[in-house]
Amino acid sequence: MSRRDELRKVQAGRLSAQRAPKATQVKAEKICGLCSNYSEGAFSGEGAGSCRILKVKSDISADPPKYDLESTDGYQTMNLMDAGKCQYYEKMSFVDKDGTECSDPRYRRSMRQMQD
Amino acid sequence: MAECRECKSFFVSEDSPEKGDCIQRVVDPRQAYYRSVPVNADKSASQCLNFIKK
Amino acid sequence: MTAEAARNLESVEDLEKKQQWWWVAEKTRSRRLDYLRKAIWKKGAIGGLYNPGVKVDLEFGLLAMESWNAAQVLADPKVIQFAKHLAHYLDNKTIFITDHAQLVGYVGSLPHTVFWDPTMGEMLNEEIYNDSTAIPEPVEESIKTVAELCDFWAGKTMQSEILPTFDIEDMMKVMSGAVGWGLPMSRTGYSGKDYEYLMTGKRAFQDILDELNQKIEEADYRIHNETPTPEILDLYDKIDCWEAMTIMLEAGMRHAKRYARLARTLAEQFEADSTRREELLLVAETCEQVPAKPPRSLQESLQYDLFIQLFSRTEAVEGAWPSRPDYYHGPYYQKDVNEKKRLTEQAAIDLVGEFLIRAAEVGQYKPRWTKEGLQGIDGTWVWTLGGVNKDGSDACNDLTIAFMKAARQVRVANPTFALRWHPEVRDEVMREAFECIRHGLGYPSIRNDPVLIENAMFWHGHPVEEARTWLHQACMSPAPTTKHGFQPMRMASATANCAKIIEYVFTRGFDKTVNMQMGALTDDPRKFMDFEEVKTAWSAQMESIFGLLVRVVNRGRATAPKTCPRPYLSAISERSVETGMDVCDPSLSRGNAWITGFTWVENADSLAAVKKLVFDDKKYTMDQLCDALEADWEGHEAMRLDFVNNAPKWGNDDDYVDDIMVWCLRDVARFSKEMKCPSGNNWPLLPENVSGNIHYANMVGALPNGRRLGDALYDGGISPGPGLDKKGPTAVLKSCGKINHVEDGRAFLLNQRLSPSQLAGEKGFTMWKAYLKTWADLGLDHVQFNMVSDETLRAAQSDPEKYQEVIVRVAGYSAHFVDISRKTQDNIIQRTVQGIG
Amino acid sequence: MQCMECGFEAPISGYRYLYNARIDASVAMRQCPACQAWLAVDQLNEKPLQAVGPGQAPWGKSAGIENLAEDR
Repeated sequence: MSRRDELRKVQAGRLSAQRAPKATQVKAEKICGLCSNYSEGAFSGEGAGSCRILKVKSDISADPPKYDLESTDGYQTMNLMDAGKCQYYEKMSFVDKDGTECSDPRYRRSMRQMQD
Repeated sequence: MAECRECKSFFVSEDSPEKGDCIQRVVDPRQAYYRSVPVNADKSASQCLNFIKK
Repeated sequence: MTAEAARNLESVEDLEKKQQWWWVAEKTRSRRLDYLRKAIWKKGAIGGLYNPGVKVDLEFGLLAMESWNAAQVLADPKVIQFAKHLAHYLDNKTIFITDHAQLVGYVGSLPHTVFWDPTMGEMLNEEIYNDSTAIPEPVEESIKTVAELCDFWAGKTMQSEILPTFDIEDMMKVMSGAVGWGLPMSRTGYSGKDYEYLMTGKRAFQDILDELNQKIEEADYRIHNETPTPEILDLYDKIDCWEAMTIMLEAGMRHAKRYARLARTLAEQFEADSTRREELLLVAETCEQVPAKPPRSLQESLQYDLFIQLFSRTEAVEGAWPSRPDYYHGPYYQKDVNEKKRLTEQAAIDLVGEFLIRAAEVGQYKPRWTKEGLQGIDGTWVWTLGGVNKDGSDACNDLTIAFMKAARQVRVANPTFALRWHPEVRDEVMREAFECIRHGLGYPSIRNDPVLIENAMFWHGHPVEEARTWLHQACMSPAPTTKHGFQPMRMASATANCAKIIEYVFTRGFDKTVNMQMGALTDDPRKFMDFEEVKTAWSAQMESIFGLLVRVVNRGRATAPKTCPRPYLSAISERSVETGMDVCDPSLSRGNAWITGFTWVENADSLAAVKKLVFDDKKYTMDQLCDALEADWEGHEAMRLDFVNNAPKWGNDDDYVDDIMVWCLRDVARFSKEMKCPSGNNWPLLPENVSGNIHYANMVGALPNGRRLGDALYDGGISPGPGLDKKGPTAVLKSCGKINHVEDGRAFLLNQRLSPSQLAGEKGFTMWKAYLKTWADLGLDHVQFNMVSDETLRAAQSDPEKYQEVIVRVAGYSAHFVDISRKTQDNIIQRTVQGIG
Repeated sequence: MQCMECGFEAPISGYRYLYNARIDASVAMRQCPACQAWLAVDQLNEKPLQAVGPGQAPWGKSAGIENLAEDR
């Protein structure tokens, strides 16, 4: 995969992230937003982020999931992505839902769907 | 069926008798104001909670 | 007895002694102004959330969906279709008139709403869907509407339109949010205005409309009567552009007439009070006059300005409000108050105060990163006061003073002022400025007019008369108000998170927050043998980050006229009315771009620490430093303290680090002249922060200056690190004075905290003036002051209800202390309080 | 390290790092993951100093003498 192809995948991941969570409305038990390896995006509000472990060619929604640990750029995912099949999922012990402090991508999950 | 033109809050437009403004008094937790929304005179007012017959 | 009742018993003098200026203001302003001030729904966010009760406005989205569906049967050119959407909104939106108001108009539908334009971008739309507090009641139903709007506009927004026009690698880096802000499109950012065209009383909307219609007629004649040649080809687009402009101006005039009609109806059918009836009739008369015809009075002039701004904010999400209100409204004040005596001074101040309030209540839904970066305010409405006329003479007038008096009465955090200081400014004006600062407003900031005029000529080649018209395009950057000199859209994407430059030296360009290779793949820092190699890597990362941001903004500017035209802004700009080209077309502009440099000073302090402790003293190796930074200093606390306390820090008049700062700036200045904007002009750096230092705190990793991931970055511009400027105020000024404020960059923000008790009374004013003299002698271009004590700020933290009205200077703007996050509050308290005199 | 509010025990890294009290001191704010209290922590000795409530500022005064940095 060329660098441009990789980036296209990243972009697709980001843009599709804007559609999926709202459309399904069913929150899986294990989601990326509750994983300690997940970092919310710098813009954060739209609910996208990236994984510290998995790299760009990964696909945790595939069956079986594809894991890339070698590429440079991180795997782009989203707060509400179903991570049930991901072998690297690690439940966070502390999730910060306070929206009045400033973004801390490692802990912050201030979106409405994460409030319950 | 009630129409906006029959309501006390409806003020007909000088350009067209079929159009007008719905003017309502609103008091929110910080301020009081009058708000105005353009409406067609024949708009159904049957669902409107603020309808007051002229 | 309640606290309020107890306060009512206290005299103004007692409250003044206690420096509780907010209660002084409440007691001394008129009842009308007091009502209007308390009526404001504050639209700034605390951290990432809006204040309770503030709700997102769904009306624009619904009306736009309606007009979009209707438009699909027509084959209108894009620019005309867009103008029709906006016109449909202005014709059909909800309008309101607040009790006691004499100035009218709001960007949204109701006072407590923040305007949302879902045609702007999917990212913003999804954010609104995800918002945990701002969805209007009834929430379940509103969420469905928001979802419907998100679905409807998906794939049809500006964002969808522009994204494919960019290089994919660059756009992904920008969209990561790690080094720059937002999307480079001409409907988000800061719109300057051609005030010389619009606000000098020579013309208003109807005059422009007549001219446009004539242009259309002439072009139409040429198309149909000239021999067909390629020469007439561009006339088709021009006619479309002119026609879209006429649609906007006509809609604007109709919109004002709606207010006139409402005010007249209220006066005639609702209002029993005769004084209020007269006021409403005057509102009606005012809105019948402006914006169609030029204003005749101060009220009409302020109302005209308000309409101009609100229409522009309907067309675009504007994060700034470039304005020079005393200069353009001053003649009306002179006529009404001094010559014809139609208004008393107090009545005029009330009107001006209301004008500030109308601006303060404006709110457009901002994405989370903007809310965090501009905590407590909707945008940086930094209004420019004072300065010189085009011939160089003093431009201060009675309205300059009235604005500052009004500001102390209404005490809004936004808009704020910046005063163009020059050697001829009268003491009376400086005294008013000092009083505002002493009353804790944090504004006006003081700008060095001669330095900045020279700077504008140096960097962008503005002729001197044009340069002298300058106002603040946003917090800091000067931009003229002339036909070719004004900047129609400053895209905020060229706002660099500069601390990433030094961070990437140690990560070889990899960004650990967004997990992407962002910067240049520079050499392994563990192998650096001397400081020159560090500097080389720093230069490469600097060029990589700035180059990225400039590339995308250049591309955005070049494509803007086609991808997201601005028919309204074009209609009020001489260059577009004349040429029939979109106002953002780079060929029409002199070009005065700049890169805003957030989190800048960390670079100098970090480089100095590496030079001193690794290469000069050889106390640590690069390997050890890299290990410590990778561990975020965890387990290396003693070493971290060494890097903070035993390396020279900027702001102490120490050449060791000051020379590094100057080297960094000159290296950027070199690159600034190599990069060019689409108009062919330079891209200078402007270090300043707003509250980006807090927003980015969790995105910038450990640095050699001793900060860890999560620590607030320094408060911005060229301000020394909080608590690190230990040698007093003159040392700070001397460090800053080593920078050439004309040639080393576009402007340089300097925050200073002063003691309110030390500067009390006449003696305080004298001391402050002496301080400013040193500042001016050293050639600094900017300084702004916080003059609220630690004691008050801590009391406000523990009892926020009691201190709702305390205002602080954050960076290029002010905010109510209770409207900023705890971390931002602490960062302000950490700043050194300088004793002067 | 033990949280003085709820008794939770973990190494210092188990407490969420918030931000420094001031950059030139070995004091930082951390948050207890169990009770969410904000603690001022001595980073060097890895000991909690105090729970930090609204209006409390563990860093004391800003640079200079008596809260004022004079020219020197």
